[in-house]
Amino acid sequence: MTKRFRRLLALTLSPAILAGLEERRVGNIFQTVATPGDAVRQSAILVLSIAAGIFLVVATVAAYAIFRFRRRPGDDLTEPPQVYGSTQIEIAWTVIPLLIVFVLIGVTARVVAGVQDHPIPKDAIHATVVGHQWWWEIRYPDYGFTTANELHVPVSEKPGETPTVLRLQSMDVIHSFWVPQLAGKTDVIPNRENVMWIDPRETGIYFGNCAEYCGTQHAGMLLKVIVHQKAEFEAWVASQQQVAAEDASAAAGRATFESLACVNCHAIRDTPAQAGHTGRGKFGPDLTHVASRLTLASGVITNTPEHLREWIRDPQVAKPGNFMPAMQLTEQQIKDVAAYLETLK
Amino acid sequence: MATLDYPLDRPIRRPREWSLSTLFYEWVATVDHKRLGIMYVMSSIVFLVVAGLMATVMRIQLAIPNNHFVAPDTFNRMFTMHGTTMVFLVGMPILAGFANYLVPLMIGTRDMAFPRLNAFGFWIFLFGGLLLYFSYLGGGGLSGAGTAPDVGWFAYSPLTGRAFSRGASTDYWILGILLTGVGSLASAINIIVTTLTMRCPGMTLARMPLFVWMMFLDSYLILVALPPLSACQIMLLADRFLGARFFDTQMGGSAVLWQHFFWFFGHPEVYILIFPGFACVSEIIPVFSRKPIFGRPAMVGAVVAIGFISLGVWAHHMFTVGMTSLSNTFFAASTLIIAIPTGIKLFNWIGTMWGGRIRLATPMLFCLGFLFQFLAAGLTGVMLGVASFDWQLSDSYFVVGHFHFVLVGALLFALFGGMYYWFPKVSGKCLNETLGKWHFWLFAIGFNVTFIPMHFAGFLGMPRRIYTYEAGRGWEIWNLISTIGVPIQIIATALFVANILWTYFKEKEVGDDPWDAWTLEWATTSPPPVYNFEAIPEVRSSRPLWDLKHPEDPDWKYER
Amino acid sequence: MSLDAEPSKPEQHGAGAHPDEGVEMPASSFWPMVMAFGVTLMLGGLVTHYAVSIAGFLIAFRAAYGWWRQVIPHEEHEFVPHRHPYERADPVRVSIRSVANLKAGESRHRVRIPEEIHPYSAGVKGGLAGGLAMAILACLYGQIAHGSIWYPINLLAAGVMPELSRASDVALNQFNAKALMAATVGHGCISILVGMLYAVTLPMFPKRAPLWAGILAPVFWSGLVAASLELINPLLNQRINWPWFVVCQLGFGLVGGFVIARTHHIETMQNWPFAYRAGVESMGLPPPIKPNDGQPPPHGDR
Amino acid sequence: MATATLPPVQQLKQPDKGTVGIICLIMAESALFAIFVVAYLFYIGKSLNGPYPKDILEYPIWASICLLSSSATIVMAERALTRHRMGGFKIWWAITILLGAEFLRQTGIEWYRFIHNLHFTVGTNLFGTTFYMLVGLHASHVIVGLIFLLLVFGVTVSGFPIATQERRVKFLSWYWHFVDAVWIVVFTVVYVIGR
Repeated sequence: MTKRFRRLLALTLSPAILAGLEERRVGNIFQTVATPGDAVRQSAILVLSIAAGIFLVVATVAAYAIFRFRRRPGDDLTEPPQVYGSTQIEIAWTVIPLLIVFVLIGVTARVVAGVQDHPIPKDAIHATVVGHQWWWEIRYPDYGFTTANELHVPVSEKPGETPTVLRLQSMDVIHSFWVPQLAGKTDVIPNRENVMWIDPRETGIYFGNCAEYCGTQHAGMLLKVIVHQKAEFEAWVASQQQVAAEDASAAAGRATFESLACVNCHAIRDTPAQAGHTGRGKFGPDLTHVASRLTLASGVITNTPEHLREWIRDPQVAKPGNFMPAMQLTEQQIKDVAAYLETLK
Repeated sequence: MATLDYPLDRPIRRPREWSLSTLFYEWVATVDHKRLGIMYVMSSIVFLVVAGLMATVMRIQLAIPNNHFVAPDTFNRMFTMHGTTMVFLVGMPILAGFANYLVPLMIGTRDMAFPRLNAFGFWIFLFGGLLLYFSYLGGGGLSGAGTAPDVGWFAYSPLTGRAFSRGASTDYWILGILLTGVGSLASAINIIVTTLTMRCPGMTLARMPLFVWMMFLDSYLILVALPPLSACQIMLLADRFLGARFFDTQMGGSAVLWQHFFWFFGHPEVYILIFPGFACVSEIIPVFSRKPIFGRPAMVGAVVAIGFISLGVWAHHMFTVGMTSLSNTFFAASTLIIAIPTGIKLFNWIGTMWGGRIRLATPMLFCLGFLFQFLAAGLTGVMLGVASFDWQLSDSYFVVGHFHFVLVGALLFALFGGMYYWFPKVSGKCLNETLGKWHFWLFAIGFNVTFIPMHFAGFLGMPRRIYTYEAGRGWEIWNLISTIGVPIQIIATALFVANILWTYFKEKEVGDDPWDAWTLEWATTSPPPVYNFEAIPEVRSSRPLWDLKHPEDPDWKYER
Repeated sequence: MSLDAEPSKPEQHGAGAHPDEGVEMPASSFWPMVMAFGVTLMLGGLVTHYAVSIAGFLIAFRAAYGWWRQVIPHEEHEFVPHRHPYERADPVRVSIRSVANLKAGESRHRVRIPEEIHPYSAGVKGGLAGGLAMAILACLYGQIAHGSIWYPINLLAAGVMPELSRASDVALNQFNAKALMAATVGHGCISILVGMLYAVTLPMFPKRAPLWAGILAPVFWSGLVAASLELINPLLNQRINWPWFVVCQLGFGLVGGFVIARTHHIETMQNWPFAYRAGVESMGLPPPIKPNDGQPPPHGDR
Repeated sequence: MATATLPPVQQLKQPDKGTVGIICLIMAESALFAIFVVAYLFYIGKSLNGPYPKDILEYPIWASICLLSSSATIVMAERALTRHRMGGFKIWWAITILLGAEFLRQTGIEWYRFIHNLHFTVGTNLFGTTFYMLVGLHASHVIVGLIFLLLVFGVTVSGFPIATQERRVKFLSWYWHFVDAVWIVVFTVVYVIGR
C-alpha cells in the first residue's frame, strides 16, 4: 500500500464514516440502546412505578386527612378522641412495604448480577479507557493504537454480537465513565482496574460526561461513544492503524512541533514525536490521527481549523484551568503547527 | 441542675448589676443552655444565608449553557463551601441549638450535664467555621493569594492529596471540619448524658417526649459516626503534612478506602441531619392535631432501627466504584430495608392527624410541607437504593435534587416549623401568622420549582458539580426553571427574617403556652428564667400538661 | 411553679440550698471560649505560621488552667434568685374543652382499633399453609405440563438469578440446588408476610372475610403480578401459564384464609399496662383497665 | 379531681452523669481507633516496597508488661484512696506513672531504631504509614493519660485533698484502663496479625 493511497483512504474515510451517524446529545437514561442500559432501565421503571403508586396513595391519604379532619368552627370546645394507635394497622403498613422491599431486593439482585457477572464472549472488542485530568485516553490493545476522547465501537447486533469490554484505569484522580444511553456509570479509579461492557444496538454518536468530580475542568471532561456499522468500524480501525500522514506542505509545522515542548506531552506515532520511555508524549492526547476526531479539548470545542488555531494560541480560553499551557507561539508558528496537525487525518 | 457533687468551701458569687458590658459578658461567658442554644441557631442561620448566597451564584451560573458568570475554580470552591457549610456549619449546629435549648426544658431540669463543655462545644464550632472561611483569605498560606477548598464536601482522595491539591486550601477544609467535629461531639455527649441522668421525677424513658428521644438517638449516631470522620481526616492530614501514604495511589494506597471511611460517617450523617427534623415534626403534629402521637412505641422503635441500620448502608454511595455484585446487592438490601422504619414514621404522622382537629397554623403548615416533601425524598431515596438504578443516578443532578429534598424540603421545613412553634417560648411572642403563611407558601413554591427540575436533568444525563454545560443536551430548560425558583426562595427567606424582627419589636406578648401544648417547656415562663423551673416538675405520663389541663381524663390513667 | 395542685417539695429533688429564694446555677465562664480559641489557633498554625500555633498553645494552656481552677476542687456556682412571684409562670389551668370519646364506649375510648384480632401466630401458620398449598399446586403444574417439579421452582428463582434466564428448557427441568434455595426463601418469606397481612387485616373488614382472603385478594394480586411480572421476573413472564398461576394464588388464599379464620379472635392487650403485658407487676402503676371481667386475660399469643 | 387520687411519682434511679460521660468518651475514642485499626488491617501486605513487618518488628514484651501492669497498679492506687491511705495512694500512683513512662520510653527506643538506624519512616511505605499512625495514636493517648496522672500526682504531693476528687480519679483510671485495652488490640493487630 503506497503512502499516497493510505492518505487518500484516511482522507476519504473519516468524514464518510462520521457523516451518516446520528448525534444523540441527550443522554436520556430511559432511551437506552445497549443491554446494560436496558437492564437498568427496566429496574428503574419498576421502581419508578412503585414509587409513583406509593406517592399517590400516601399523599392522597394525607391530603384527605388534612381536609377531612381540619378544624372547623365550633371545634374549639372539644378535643378529639385521644387514640394511641393501632398495632394492627401498624403491622399492616409495615408488612406491605416489607413485601415491596422484598420484591425490589430480588429484582436488584438479578439486575446487578446480570450486568456485572455477565459472561464475556470470546469475540468481544477490548478497549482500555484511561482517565486523565481532564481528558480520556483510549487504547485498543488488540489493534495497537491509542486515541483520545472518542470511543469508537462496532454495533452489536444479533446474531454475532460484538460487545465491547472496557477496562477503566486512571492516571491521577477518580473519574467516572458515563454514557447514559449505553450503561450506568463505572468509576475510573487510580490503582484499580474496573471493567464494564457495552453492546450498542444502534449506530450513532452518544454523548456522555465524566461523572465524578475530578478537579477544575470536571465539566470539560466530555465523552463520546461513536457506534459504527461493523464494516465501517473495521475501516476506522484500519485508518487509525496507519502511521501518521506525511504531507510535504506541512513540513514547517512539523518541524516547529518537533522542536518545541509539544512533544513532551503529545505523541505522534512513527515520527520523532513518538512516545518515549521517560513518560514523554504520555501526558497529553495522542495526536497521530488528531484531525480525524470530531472535537478538541475533550469535547469542549469542535475540531475546526479556527478552533485548532485558537486552542494552540491559548488553551486557557476555551478550557480554563487545563494543563496545556499557552506556548507563546508567533502567529506564523501557530499557523504552521495547526496546518501540520490538520494533515494528521 | 444544681446538684453539687462536692462540698462548697467558697462563698457563692452574687450576679453582677445589669449593664451593656455585663450583657456582653453574659453572652460570651455564658454556660446557660438556652443562651448557647440561641447562639447556635443564630450562627447557623448566618452560615445558612452565606451558603444560600453561594447556591444563588451557582444557580445563576447554570441558568444558561456556556455561561461565564464565574470562573470554573470559583464555582468549584462555591459548591465545596456550600456543601461543607450546609452540612457542618448549618445542619449540625442547628440541631445542637434546638437540642440545647429544648432538651433540658422538656425533661424538666435546669441545665445540661456539662455546662462548660457545652459552651466549649459552641465556641469551637464557631471558630472552626471561621477558620474554614478564613481560607478565602489565607488559603495559599498567609503570604499567598487566598483560595477556599475546591475538592467537594466529601473530598474524595486522591484529589485531596498534595499532588492534586496544592496550597493549603484542603488543609483548611480538614482543620475546620475537625474542629467543628469536636464541637459536635461535645454537644452530643452532653445531650446523651443529660437525657440519661437528669430527667425529672416520673420522666421514665417511656414518657420522654419524642423530641428528646430523637435528639438522644441523634447524639448516639454522632458519637459513633463522627470519630471515623475525624480519623480519616487525621489520616489525610498525615498524608499532607507528614508524607504518609494512606491515600497515595502511587504507593499502593487505595482511593476507595477514603470513600469507605468517609461514607461510614457520611451516611449516618444524613440521619444525624434529618432526625432533628423528625423531632420537631413529632412534637408539632400532635399538638396541632390535638391528639397524642400515633403509635408512639413504633415511632421510637423506628428511630432506633434507623440508628442501627444506618451504620450498615454506607456503601450505597459507592455502587459505581466496582464492588462485587454481592456487595452491591447487600448494600442495596440494607438501604431498601431502612425505608421501612422511615415509612412507619411517615404513616404514624398521618395516623396522628387522622381523626384529629387539625389547626393549620404556620408551624403545622411547615410540617405538612415536610410530610409531602419527605415522602418524595424518601421515594427518590428508594430509587437510589436500587443499585442498578443508582448506576445511572449516582453523581447526577437527580442526586442533587434528592438530597436537597431531604435537607431543604424535609429538614429545613421541619426546622422552620420548629422555629415558628418555639419562637414564643424563646421570645414570649408569636411570629406573625400572615407573614408566616406568605413565608410558607413562597418557600414551598420556590423550593419545588428549584429542585423538582433537577431530577429531570439527572434523567437526561446531567452530572453534578459541573460549572457549565454545552447547549443541546436537553438540560437548558430544567436548569433555567431551577434558577427561576431561587429568587422566590430568597424572598420567602427575607420574609422570615423580617417576620422575626417585626415580631420581636412590634408584636404583643402571648403568654406562656400559646399553642395549648403538652410538654414541660410550656409550663414555665416565656422566655424561661435562667433556672428554667422554680421547682423541678413531676410527671406521670408522656403529656404532663395534658394531665393538668384535663384532670377528668388524664393520660396517666391509660398509659402503661 | 408547680405542676401539681399540691404544694411541691423541691428540696426532695435537689433544687438547691435555698428553695424559696433562688437556685444555684453553674457560674459563667470565659474559659471554654478562650480554650476553643486557643485550640483553633493551634490547628490554624498548620496552615499559616508556626508562631500562630505557639500562641494558640499558650492561650489554650492558660484557658486549661482557668477551667481547671473553676471545677477543682468543686464546680463554681452562682446564686440566681427566683423571679418575683408575679413574673413566674401561671399555674396550668384546667382546659375548658371536653374530650370526645370514641363510640366504643366511655371507659375504653383510648383503645386502639380493632380491639380483637387473630393471634399473630395464625398469620404465620396461615401463610405457611397457604404457601405450601401454592407450592404443591405449582409443582403439580410442573409435573403435568413439563414433566418436572423443578420447572416452576427454577422459574421462580430466575427472579433473582440472572444465569437462569439464559438456561435452556432442559436445564430448567433439572434440579438446581441454588435455585431451590432462592425459591424457597423467597416464596417462604412472601408467604409468611402475606399470611401476617391477612391475619391483621381480616378483622378490619366487616363480613365475609374468608371470601376476601380466599378469592378477591388472590385475583387482585394476580392482576398486580400480571402488570409487573415483565419487570420483576422476565423469564417467568415469558413462560407463565396464567390459568395455573391464578389457581395457585387461589390455593394460597383459600388455604391461608381458612387456617386464619379458623383461629379464635383474641383480645388485644394494648390497654393493659406494660408491666402486665411483660408479665411482671410493679408498684406505682395504675391497675389494668379491665375490659370484660376482673382479671387481666391470660397472655395472648403475640 | 382531688389531688389525693394522683398516683405517686416514680422516683428514677438515674446513673451518675460523670459515668455516662466517660463511657460516651470511651465509645467515641473506640470508634476513632477502630478506623485506624481497619486501615492497618486493610493495608497488611499491600506495601509495594520494604521493609516489611517481619523484617523489623520485634515483640515489645517488656513495654506491654509495663503498660498492662500499670492497669493493676492504678487499681491499687484507687483502692488506697477509697480507704484514705494517702501514702499507699502516692506510691501506687507513682508506680503507675513510671510504668506508663517506661512504656513510652520503649516506644521511643523502637522508633529511634526504625527512624534513625533503619531510615524507616511514615512515608516509606504503607506499612510505615499505618504502623506509625496507629501506634502513634495510641502513644499520644498514653501521653495525654500520663499528663493527667502527673497532674494528679503533683497536686497530691503539694497537699491538695485528693480524696475529695475520688470520683474524678476513678474516671481517670477508667480512661487509663481504656488506653491499656487499646494496646492489647494494637499489639494483636500490629505485632501478631501484621507479622
